[in-house]
Amino acid sequence: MQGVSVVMCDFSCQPRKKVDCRSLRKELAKAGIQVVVAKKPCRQGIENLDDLQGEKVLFAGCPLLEENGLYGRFRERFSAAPANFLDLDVKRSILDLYDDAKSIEQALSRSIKAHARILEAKEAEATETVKPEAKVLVYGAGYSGLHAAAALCATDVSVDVLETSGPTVSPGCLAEALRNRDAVRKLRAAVEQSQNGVFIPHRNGVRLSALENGFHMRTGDGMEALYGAVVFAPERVEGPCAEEGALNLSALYAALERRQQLRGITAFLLDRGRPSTPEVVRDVLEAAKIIRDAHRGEVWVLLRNVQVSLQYQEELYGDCRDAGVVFVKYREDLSLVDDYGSFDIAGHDEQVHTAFSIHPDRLVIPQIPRLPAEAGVFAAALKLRLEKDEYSQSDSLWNLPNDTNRTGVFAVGSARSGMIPTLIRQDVSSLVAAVEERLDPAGFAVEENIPVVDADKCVYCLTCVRVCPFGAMAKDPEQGAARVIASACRACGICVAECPAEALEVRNLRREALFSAVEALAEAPDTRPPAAGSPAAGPPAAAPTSGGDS
Amino acid sequence: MKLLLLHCTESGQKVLARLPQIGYRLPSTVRTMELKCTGRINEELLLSSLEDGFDAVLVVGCHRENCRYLDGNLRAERRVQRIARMLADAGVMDKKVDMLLVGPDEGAKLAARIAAFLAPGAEPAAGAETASVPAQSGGKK
Amino acid sequence: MDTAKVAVIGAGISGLTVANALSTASAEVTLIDRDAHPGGRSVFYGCKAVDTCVRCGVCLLRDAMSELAQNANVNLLLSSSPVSFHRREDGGFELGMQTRPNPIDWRQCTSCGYCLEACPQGAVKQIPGWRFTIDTQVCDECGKCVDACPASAIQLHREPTRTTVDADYVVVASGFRPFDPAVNRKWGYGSNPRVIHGTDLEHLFFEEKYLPRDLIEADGKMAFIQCVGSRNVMEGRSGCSRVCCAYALRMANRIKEEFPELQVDFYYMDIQSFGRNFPEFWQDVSGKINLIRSNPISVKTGPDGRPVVRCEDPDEPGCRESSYDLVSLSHGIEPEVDSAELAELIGLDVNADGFFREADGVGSDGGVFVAGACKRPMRIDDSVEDGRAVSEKILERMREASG
Amino acid sequence: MSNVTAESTTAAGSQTAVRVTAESRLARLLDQGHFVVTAELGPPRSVDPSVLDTKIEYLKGVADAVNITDNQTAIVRISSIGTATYLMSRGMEPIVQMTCRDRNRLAIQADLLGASLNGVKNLLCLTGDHQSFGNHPEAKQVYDIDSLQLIYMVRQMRDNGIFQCGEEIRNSKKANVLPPRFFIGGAANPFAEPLEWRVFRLEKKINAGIDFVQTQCIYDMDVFSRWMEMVVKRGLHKRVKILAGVTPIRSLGMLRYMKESVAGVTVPDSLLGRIADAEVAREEGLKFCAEQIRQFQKMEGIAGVHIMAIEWEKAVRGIVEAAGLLPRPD
Amino acid sequence: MIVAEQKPIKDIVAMIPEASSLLVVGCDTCVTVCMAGGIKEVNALTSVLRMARKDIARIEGTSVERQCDREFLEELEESVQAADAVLSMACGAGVQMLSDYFEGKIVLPALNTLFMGSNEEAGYWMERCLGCGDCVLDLTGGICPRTRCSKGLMNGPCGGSEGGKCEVDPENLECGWNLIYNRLKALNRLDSMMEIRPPQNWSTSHDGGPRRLIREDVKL
Repeated sequence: MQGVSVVMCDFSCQPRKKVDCRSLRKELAKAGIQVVVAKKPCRQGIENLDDLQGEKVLFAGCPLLEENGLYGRFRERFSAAPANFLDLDVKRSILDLYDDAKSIEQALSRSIKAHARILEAKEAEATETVKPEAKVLVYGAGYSGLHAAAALCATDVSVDVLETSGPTVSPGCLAEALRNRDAVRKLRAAVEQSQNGVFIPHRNGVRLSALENGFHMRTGDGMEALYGAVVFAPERVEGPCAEEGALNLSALYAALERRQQLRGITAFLLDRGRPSTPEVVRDVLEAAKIIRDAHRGEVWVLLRNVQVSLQYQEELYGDCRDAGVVFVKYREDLSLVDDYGSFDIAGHDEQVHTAFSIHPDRLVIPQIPRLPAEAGVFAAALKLRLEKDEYSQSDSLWNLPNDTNRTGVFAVGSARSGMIPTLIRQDVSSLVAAVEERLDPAGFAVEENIPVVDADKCVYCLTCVRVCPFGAMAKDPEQGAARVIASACRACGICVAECPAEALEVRNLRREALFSAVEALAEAPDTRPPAAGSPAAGPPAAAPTSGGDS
Repeated sequence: MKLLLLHCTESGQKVLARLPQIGYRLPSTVRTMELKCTGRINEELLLSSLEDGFDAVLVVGCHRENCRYLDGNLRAERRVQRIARMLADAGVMDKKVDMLLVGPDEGAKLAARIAAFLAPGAEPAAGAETASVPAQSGGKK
Repeated sequence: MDTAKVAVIGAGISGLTVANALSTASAEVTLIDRDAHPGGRSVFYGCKAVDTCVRCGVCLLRDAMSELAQNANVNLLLSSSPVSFHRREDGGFELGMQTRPNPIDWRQCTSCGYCLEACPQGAVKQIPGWRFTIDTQVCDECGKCVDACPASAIQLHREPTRTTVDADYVVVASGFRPFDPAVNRKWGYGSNPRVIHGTDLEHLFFEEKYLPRDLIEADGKMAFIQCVGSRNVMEGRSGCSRVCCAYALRMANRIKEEFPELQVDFYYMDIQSFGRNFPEFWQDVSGKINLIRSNPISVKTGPDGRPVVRCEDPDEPGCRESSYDLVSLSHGIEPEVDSAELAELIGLDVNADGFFREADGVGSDGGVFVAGACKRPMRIDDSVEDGRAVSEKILERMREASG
Repeated sequence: MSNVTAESTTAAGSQTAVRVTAESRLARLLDQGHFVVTAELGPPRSVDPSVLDTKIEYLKGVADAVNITDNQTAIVRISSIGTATYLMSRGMEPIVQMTCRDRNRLAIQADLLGASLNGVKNLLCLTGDHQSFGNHPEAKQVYDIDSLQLIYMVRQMRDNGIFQCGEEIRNSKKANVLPPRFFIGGAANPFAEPLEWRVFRLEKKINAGIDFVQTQCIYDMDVFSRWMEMVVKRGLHKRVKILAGVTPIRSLGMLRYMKESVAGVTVPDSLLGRIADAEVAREEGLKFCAEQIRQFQKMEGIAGVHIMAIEWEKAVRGIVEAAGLLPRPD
Repeated sequence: MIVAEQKPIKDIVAMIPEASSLLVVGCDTCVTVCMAGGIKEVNALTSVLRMARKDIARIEGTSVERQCDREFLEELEESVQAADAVLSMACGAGVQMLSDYFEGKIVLPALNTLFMGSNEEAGYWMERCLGCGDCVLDLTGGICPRTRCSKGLMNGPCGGSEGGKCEVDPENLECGWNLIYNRLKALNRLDSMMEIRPPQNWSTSHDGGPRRLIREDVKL
C-alpha cells in the first residue's frame, strides 16, 4: 500500500477503544502505510501534519471531530493540498475495526483500496458557481405579494410583479385590510415609486422554464423575461358556503366595508368538519367585536375551540366577551336547519350544560381558504409542489421559512401558511434575506455531487424529469438526452436510483466505486468473535451512559 | 450473519452517532455505508450488496415527510418493499432487506432492530419499545 | 462591507439561527449563553414522530447546532451572562460579560466519556451534538473525573472571569422558562412523584425511557392537564403559551404508540391548532385518547399514592374525581427569571406578561434586536422563522451602515 | 295508418311496417292508443320449466307483452329466444331482448332469423351489461356492434330486406325477399350522464329506427319529467312510443343498493326517507309504484309502463291493479 | 410506446428449466422507458435469480438496443450460444424475434406485454390505442372510443355512465364517451356525435393471423 498515509489521533482519549497504538502502527507499517500520529488533532488542529506524505490520506479519529467541526477543517486542509482526503464513511468503517489491531492492516488496505477507487472516480473540476439573473418575479399583487415586492424594491432588487385577478387579502388579514383600507394602494405606490418595480398584467397565462441561472418567463401576450428568483405570493380565496344563504367570512367583511348595518343576530359557525385555523378565528373575533361595538348587533360565535395561540388573540377574545359576544362551545355537531336562506341552529352548550337554539338574521360560516385556480396553474408551471390545502411549501421543516421544493422559488405569506399581518411582515423580511442570498452577484455554489448524464446510455424516457422533486432535470433536445439543471439540483440521487437505463451517475460516487466500496465492506473480516456481537445489543437502559436523569 | 446498514446523512447518520450515547455499539458483523439520501438506494444496490456476501441489508432513513429531499425515504421504502417481496416470492429465504424509519434520537429503536436482525426469532433487546418495531418495519403505508 | 460585530445573547434555537445566518453573511458573531452548552432548552427534547414526522422541530435544532459546529466565524462564549451594557459613541455597544466556567472546558473536552463513567454522582451530562458538562449543583467535587479525563479538560474550581464583548449590533434571544407548577400547590407537583410536567416527559423521551416504567403499567391510566401556567391570570399568565397543545398531543400520540393499552385522558380548555397538518393530526389523535373539556380544580394524592384529578364534570353539573398512575402537567411558557434584569440592563420594554417588546433596532435603542421566545411564546419552527427575519433586519442595517 | 307505422315508414321509407303492427300485439295496442303494460321476466338458470310456469302465471293477463332478458347482468340463463318460444307456446307475447355483448353480427342476424321463424315479433335492442358484472368475468366481450348499430341493422333487415353486409335476405335469386319482421324497441336512460345528451341519444336511436322505447327504472320523477319535457319539446314522442320503466321497491336495502351501486339510477333522498319511515317497506314500495304509473298516465307522450320487478314477478299484478289498469284489453 | 410489466418472479423462477447457464436479455427501447425490461431491471432480476436458482452455474445479464430488430440481435451471438437458455425482458415481439433468431435455444418471456400507451406520470401508464387499423379519432375529438370505453362502443355513452365515470370501475375509470362528449362540446362539434357510426370494419384489426404492412415504395 505505497503512497497511503494515515493520520491517526493518538487514542488516549478514545473510550473503549483500548488499542495499543504502537502495535497498530507496526501493523500498518508492515502494510507499507505511513502513519502520522496527531496529538489531539481535534484540539490542536492540523499544523503538525504538514510533513504528511502520500497522495491518499486517511484520517482515523473519533466521531467527535465531525461534531465540533474540526473535521470540516481537516477536509479543507487536505482537499486543498495535493493529498486527497477521504470521506467520513471511511473513518467510520475504520473505527468499526479499531478494536482488533491484528485485522486492521488488511481491513485498512481493503477499505483504502475501495475508497481509492472512489477518489479516482472523483472528477477534477471544482464546484462551479452560477451567476444568477438579476431580476425577481413576484407572483401576485395582493397583500403579501406587494409587501414582498416593496421590501425587495427597497433593497435595490429590480422586481416584476405579476398582477393576478382575485382578492388582494386572504382571510387572516381581512380585519387589517378593513382598518386601513388603502394599505394595498399604499404598498402599490411604494413599489411604483421605487424605480425597481414594474407591474405585469397576468393575461392568457404564463409559461415558465427553468434555466441554469434562473427562470425564463413568456406571458400569453408574448412578453419574455429572465428572472433569478421567483416569489410565489398569491392570496387565498374562500369558497362559497355549501348552505345557500349563509355568508362566508369574506362576504361578511365586504358587507362591513360597504358600511352595511348589521343589526339583529349575527351567528358565526366554526369548526364544522375540520378545526378552523387561528388566523380565521382572529378575523371572526375582530368582526364580532366590530358588529357588537359599531352596529350594536347581537353576536353568537359557535365553535369547538377558541384559537388564541396567536399574539394578542387572548386579549381580543377577552374584549369580545366584555363587549357581550356570546361564545358557545359545542361538542356534538349542531343541527342546522336551512329554511330557504334563513337558518335554525340548535345544539348543546358544553360549558354551561344547556341546550340552546337561535334563529340568526345572518349566518357566517368561514370556509377553508384555497388557492385560486390561476395560482394553481402557475405553481404547476413551476413544478411547485402543493400539499394539503394547497400550501406551497412541499411540507417539510427543512424548507422553513421560505424555501420550496424548487430552488430559487420562494413562497411567502398566505401562500405557504395561514398568516396574520404581523406574521406576513416577519415572513417578508426573512424572504428578502433568502432572495438576496440567491441573487448574490458573486453567484451561488452548485452542489458538489450532482448527477451526470451519459447521453449514449440515456433513452430519453424522462423518468428523471418526472421523479426529480426539485425540477432539476430537463430534456435537452440538442443532445436528445436528459439534462441536469445544476443550480436547482440538490444531489439527492433519486434520479440516479430511478433511471431505468443507468444513464445517470452521481458525479463523485460512480456506480462502480459505490459497488466496490460495498464489496470491500463485505469482505472486511469480523473484528471480534461474533459471540461478543450479540450481547453488545443489550438494552441501552443497562448501559452506563444513559443513566442519570436530567 | 453479515448486516449492512445503508443510511442517509441526516437521521441515519445522526442516529448512528447516538448509539454510543445509549451505550450500544454496533456488533462486529455490522457494516455501515453512508449515502446522502436513501433515495439513492435502488434495487440494484440492495441486491448487489446481498450478492457481495451480506446476509441482510437494513436501510436507515428519516421519518416520513421529514426527508430533506422530500420523498427520498419513501422511494427507498417502496424499493425495499419491492425487493423484499421479490426475494420472498423467488424463495430466497437466507437473505433479508428491510427499511427502518428513525428520528435522530431513536437509537434504541435501531439497536432493537439490529438485534432482531442478528438473532432472528429471539426476543429483541432494548425494552418494550421494540414491541412496536415489527409493526414499524418498512412496509406500513 | 467591513465585517460588522454582532453579539447574540442566548444560544437557543433562535439565537443559533441568527448567529448562523449572520456569520454566513460574513459578520463576526459572538454567541453568548448562560448555560455551559449551546442549544438552549430544546436540546434535551426528544423526537416525537411515529414513523411519520409530526414536525416537533427538534431536528431543526440539531441541524442548527451542527451548522454552528461547522461555523468557524462564530465565537462561542458559554456559561456567561452580561453584567454591564454600554453604548459607545460610534453607536456600537460594549457588553461586560461574567463567565462562570463549567468545570469542563469545552474547548479541551473531546467527549470521550471517561468522566461520565467516573462520576459517582451522575453530575456529568452529555449534550447531544456537543460535549460533556458538569452539573455543579449535583457535583460533590470528589475529583474522580479530573483524574479520569485524558484530555485534562476538567478543573473543578475555575475562577469567574470578566470579559468585554464589542458589538455593533446586539440580539437578545434569551428565551423562555417553562412555568414551574410547584409554585401553585393545587397541581401537586413536587409532592407526588407521579405528577410530572411536560419538560420531564420531554427528557424521558429524549433518553428513550418514554415513561417511568416503575410507576406506570402498560394498561394503566395517564392524564395530561393542559393550560398549566397558561391562560390563567391567577398564575400570572394571561396568554396562551402556544406550544403546550402541540407537544402534549404529540406526546400523547407517541405514548399511545408505545403503550397501545394505556388509557390517556386529556384535560383541556381549548385545543390550539398548530401548523398546517393540524386537522389531520388532530383527527388521528382524538381517536386514540379521551378528550375531557374541563380545567381541573386540583390534583390531590389519593390513599394509594396515586394522583387524583378533581375537575368539573363536562357532562353534567358537579365535580368528579379520577385517579391516575401518572399525571403530566402541560406547563406553559413564561419569561426567563433574569429577563427583568436583562431588560433593565439593556433597556428593553417589557409587556404585561413580562416578555420583551419587539425592538426592531430603530429609534433610541437602535442596534438592539429581540428574537425568539423571549418576545412571545414560540414553537421551534416559529423561532427559526423569527430568527431568520431578525437577522435580515440586521443585515438591512448593515447595508445602510456600509452605504 | 298508425303513428308507429307512419313513423317507421318515414324512418324506413318502406311499407313493410304495416304488417309489423298487424303482427305484433304490442304494436297494435299502442297503435290503438291503449296505455300498455309490459313486464320483465328473468329466465331461470336451469331447464326446470316449473319456475317459468309460475312466473308466467303471475304475468298472464297482466302484461300485454313480456320482456325476456338476455343473460341479464352477464349471468348465464336460458337464452332469451328459447324462453320466448316457450312463452308463446303458453300463449303470451314476448319481447326478446338482444344484447351485443355475446354475439357478433353473424350470430345476431342468425338468431333473429330463428326468432322470427318461431314467431317472435318484438325485439328490444340493448348494448348489454359489461361481463365484469356477471359470473364469467373472464369471458371475452364481443361488442362487435353496439345497440345503435344493432337497431339500424334490424331495421335494414326488416324494411329493406338486407343483411348488414348489404345482401338481400332471400334464399336464391328467384326466391322472394323474406326478412324477419320485428317491432323494434330500444332502451333509454334519462338519468345517466351527460344528462343533456340523453334526449339526443334517444333521437339518435329513433333515427336508427326504433318503434318503441323502454326507459331505465324511474325513481326520481323530477328528473324524469324534465327529460320528458325535452322529449316532447323535440316532438320525439310523436315518432316513438315511450314506455316508462318502473321497478317496485322491495326493501330499503334494495333501494339503497340501487342508489349507491347501480350506475344510471338516481334515487331522491325524499323517496329514501319515505321508504325508511314506512312501517312495511315493500307495501310502501308497491304504493309508490302504482302512484308513479298513475302519474305516467297523465303525462304527455307516455304510451305505457314497463314493470321490471326483478325476481319478483309476483308483485306485478298487484301494481297494475292498484294503478287501475286491469283488465287488459286483448 | 409499448407498455409491459414484469411477470411475477415466482413464475419466472419456475419457468426456467434445468440449465447450467442462463442469459437475461433486456431491451433498451419501449420496455426500458416503461421501466420493465431496461438494463436496471435486467441487473436486478439477474441477481435475484442468482440467489434463487443456485443450481444454475452462470446467470449473466445484458441488453440490446431493440430486440425486435435482427441487426441488433447479432451482437448477442456468442453470449447466447454460451447460454443454455435465454430470458428475454422485451415485449412479445422481442421474445419472438429472439427465439426466431436463435433457433434451438430455449427463449423465455420475463414480461407480460400489456398495451400501447402513454406515460401519464412517473409510474403510471395508460392504454391509448387498440391498433384496430381503422382510426376514427377525427370524429371523436381525439379520444379513442374503442380504447377508452370499456365496451368499445361507437355510439356511446351507454346508460352506465355516472358522474363522468364508467360503471365498470366507478372509482377510477373515466367514461370514455363522457370525455368525448365534453371534448366535442368544447370544440363545438357535437353534431358529429349525432351521426350514427356504422359497425366497425374489424378486418383491419387482428383477424386471420398476424397483420402485415408492406409498402411497395420502400420494399423493392
